Amino acid sequence: MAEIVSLSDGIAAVVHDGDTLVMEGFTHLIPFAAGHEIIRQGRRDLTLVRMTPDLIYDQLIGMGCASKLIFSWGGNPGVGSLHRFRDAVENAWPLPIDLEEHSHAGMANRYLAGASGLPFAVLRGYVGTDLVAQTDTIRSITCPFTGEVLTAVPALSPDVTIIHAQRADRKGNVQMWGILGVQKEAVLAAKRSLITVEEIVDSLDPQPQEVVLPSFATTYVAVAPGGAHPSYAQGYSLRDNAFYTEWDAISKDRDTFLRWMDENVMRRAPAA
Amino acid sequence: MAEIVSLSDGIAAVVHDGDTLVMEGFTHLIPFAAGHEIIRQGRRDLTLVRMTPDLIYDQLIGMGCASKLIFSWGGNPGVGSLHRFRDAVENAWPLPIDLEEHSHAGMANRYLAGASGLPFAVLRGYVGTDLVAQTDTIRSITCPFTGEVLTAVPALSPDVTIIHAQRADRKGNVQMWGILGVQKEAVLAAKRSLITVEEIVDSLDPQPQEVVLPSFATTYVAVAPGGAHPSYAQGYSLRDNAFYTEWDAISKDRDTFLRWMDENVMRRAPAA
Amino acid sequence: MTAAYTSDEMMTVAAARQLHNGTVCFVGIGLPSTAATLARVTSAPDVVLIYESGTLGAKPARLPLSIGDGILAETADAVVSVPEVFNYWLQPGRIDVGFLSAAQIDRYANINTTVIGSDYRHPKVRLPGAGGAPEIAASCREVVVVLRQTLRTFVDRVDFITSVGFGQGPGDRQRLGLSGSGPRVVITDFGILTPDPETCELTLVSVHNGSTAEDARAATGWPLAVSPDLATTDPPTEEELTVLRRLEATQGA
Amino acid sequence: MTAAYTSDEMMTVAAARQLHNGTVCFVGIGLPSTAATLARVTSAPDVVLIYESGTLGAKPARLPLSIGDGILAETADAVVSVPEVFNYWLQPGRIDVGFLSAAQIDRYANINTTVIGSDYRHPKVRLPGAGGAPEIAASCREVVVVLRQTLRTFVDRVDFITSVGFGQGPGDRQRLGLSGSGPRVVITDFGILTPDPETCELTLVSVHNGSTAEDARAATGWPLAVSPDLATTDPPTEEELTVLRRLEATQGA
Repeated sequence: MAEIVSLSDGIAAVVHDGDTLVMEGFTHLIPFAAGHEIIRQGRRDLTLVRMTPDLIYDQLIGMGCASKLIFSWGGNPGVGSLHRFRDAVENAWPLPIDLEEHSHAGMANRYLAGASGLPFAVLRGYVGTDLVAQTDTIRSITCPFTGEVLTAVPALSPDVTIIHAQRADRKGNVQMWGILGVQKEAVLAAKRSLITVEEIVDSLDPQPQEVVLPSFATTYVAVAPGGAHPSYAQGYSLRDNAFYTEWDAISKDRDTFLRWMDENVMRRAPAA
Repeated sequence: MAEIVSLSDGIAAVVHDGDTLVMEGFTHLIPFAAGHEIIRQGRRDLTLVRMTPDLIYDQLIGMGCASKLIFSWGGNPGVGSLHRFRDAVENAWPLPIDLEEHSHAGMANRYLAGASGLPFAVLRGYVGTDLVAQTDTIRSITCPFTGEVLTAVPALSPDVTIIHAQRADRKGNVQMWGILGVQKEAVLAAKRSLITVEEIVDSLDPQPQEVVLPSFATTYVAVAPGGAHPSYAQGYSLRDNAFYTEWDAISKDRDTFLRWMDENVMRRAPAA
Repeated sequence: MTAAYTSDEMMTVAAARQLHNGTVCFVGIGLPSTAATLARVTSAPDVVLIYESGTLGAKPARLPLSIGDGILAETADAVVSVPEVFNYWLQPGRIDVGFLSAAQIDRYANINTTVIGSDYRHPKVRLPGAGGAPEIAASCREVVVVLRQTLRTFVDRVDFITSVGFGQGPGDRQRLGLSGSGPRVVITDFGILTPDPETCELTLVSVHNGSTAEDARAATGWPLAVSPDLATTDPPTEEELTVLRRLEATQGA
Repeated sequence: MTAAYTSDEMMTVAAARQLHNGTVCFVGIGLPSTAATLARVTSAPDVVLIYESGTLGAKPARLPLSIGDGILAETADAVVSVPEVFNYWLQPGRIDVGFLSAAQIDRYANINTTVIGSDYRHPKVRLPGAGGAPEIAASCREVVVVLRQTLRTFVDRVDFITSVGFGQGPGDRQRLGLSGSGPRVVITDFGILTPDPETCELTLVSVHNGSTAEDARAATGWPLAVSPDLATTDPPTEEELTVLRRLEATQGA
């Protein structure tokens, strides 16, 4: 059963140097508060995994937490480039970063295989693209019934997955709704998990389009109101679109970026 | 986009002699009215597919509509045997029936592969069981990354899938909720589909645990109020448990069975 | 004074006692469903019941009419599709206990629910088939089996291995690559059997009040091993019996 | 009299006209999202919009801030997981039109959104990457591409094939086993290009009002073929322009 802990205790318990770390959220419910706590706790040498690495991964990469990125689309959605990500890839600043690059379909199926306890997934994908030559984790597989050749990708089974959700009950059952991306699969694929929530409530009234993660399937739950900002939590907050635009200027310059991180992340007291 | 038709027109359009036919429903939302119409229309030589062939397949088999059954659990849930199914297997009455037997996990994955446009699915299953020797559609497959040997099953891509759902809107979007088994996968795996519904409404107010099948993903929708009887339609009707028990006596004897079918199915006017 | 009870009631009560608060249990069709409901309503209100119909954390207050009863969906923490319940929940080994019944069981706790008779194509009796059992038996951390003990059900070798217990004996599960540890206990109307830690052979470790090891032996199609520390099962408590009878009386109501 | 408009507006309007009532469209990130919203709000209210975020049948009345905007979930017929949108909806070929943008496109309509420069490990510019595009380009019945036409974007050979158009020419899609028929049309700020039925080479078939074939040629990194029946694109209607401007003015509001 999931244990309810503080955000800082939860991060300390689940994220260690050298871990393979997943933080998912498809524009919606991105676990920014958790990411900031990882930066404050000074984690290093992380293999970051995420379909859509955006601002929070830009921050982790720019602060030198990551040595590798497994991903399928790294941009500032609706704005443009991720400058810290590009600076790491193009100029190895602050550290070189190793890339393992996939498509969304491939990444989604890698999580699906992980959640299913299988070593690989099968899909129709990648054929004819230059990704095949750059990525060792794209191979072919032959159907034992028809002889057709398809694509295989290995399961993702991260050390830890962190997501943000709308709420949990006191037993640690987590409820989320709206656009949910691969969050459920990412949690089920992981050895350990931490879910930050807007609030803890007595009972989880049903919501349209909801997904409930039963308490027995997760490790920790931590309350982090507004923990998805500047992304949004449907029913709780709106996307801070201005911040996504501002991030372009903040992150373009290394010093501006470091100053912003110092003021807005490093000097903030960890959540109680 | 799905077309809204009468039940009899819909069945005539989608079910032909020799077809591979899926009717799904896991205790809940079993499409009995559609099955009865298939019997009245005198279809023959069907390959029936269903995880849990129960009373409606017992009736189809007993009336001589089927030449083959692909399944994973054939019983009268909570009561006992399916006597028409047993009579076909044990005594070839009224016709011999060929069996292709799987486990639930295998059948579910076969539908999943069909819905996904893949020729096969991979699972951990069947190993050590005597099913492997009896069923040609269970094979092994090797992970191209780890070398681990797993089980493969071929996709189910039936000619037609029929399910019952709570309701549809006038554009043919179908809404169902409660226990939904493999209905969605079975519809998406099929070349053609027919969904019978309790009613057609102006708009589909969200329901907890709902699944909506968009109109573009299905072929026909037909109104058949009470079309799941004696199974139930959550929010519309309760399970007629007494009938499941009575079926045991009705179906045990060939003549009693034929008389019952004549009175209760063959002589009933097809739904308008 | 203890109330009179039937051997079936004793069996169900003994099976229910296998489940505890926090245990995540995959509930098979038939007898296990009654025992699981009894456990949840009495001693284990926080047992997590999962059904192959896709209901996770169902809390039935009456006996479900089937494993697809609406009460399971209405009271569940989550309802998922059947592919999901097998792929995301059962297959990766998230389930503590798989709770199964059987038409036949053998000395190595292999289970048959497919056919009676040696010819699969021309069976003496065609049974319902596998359902979820093969993968429940393979992937749950451990398995609890509940069935009535007779010479027809307790056979030296099952006519058809639908679900693997310990195969042909020690080491077979590992050789087959099955992730769960297999049957931990078999509950019958005569007593309780567990696999011998060395031979994997089912061994009578407890008899229910009113039964003897000889009764159990006489209902077993192989020379049944009996534990030197044979216990007597605690009879049903007043509460267990009252609740069980209330549950059964209101079935279908 | 027609209102003045920009070439970007003309491009978006021309792209929106590619969608019709009943068309099932998988909407890629960026320019396609604007065009798809415009189409739905003007001429094609019954277009079915699908986003890789898992929203099926979304009906945005304003421009989504991203393909994961809450308005897509709130107005969708169904919201599914990302694995499901790719596996159940895109992969089997249920989608009529895949609507994509690109950083580079070549004469065979192959698309690059990965890196600029010839060395993948040490790129001149690191672009966002593939996202959903490779499988959208492979599996949709046909593909519509919208992007601005410059010597940097219209190149003889893309630096990296992220998503396959026609590969190296005729027959390549069939050889690769791609189920969709590939790019049907490319809409730019200069005009409209379609693949030649024989050579698969992108050919200018229409120029927007105010542009010439020479303008388009000058913005193309290979000797651009021009159709002998070169048309002129109908300028934006009053309604198209009004709605597009209202949509863009309220973005983020």
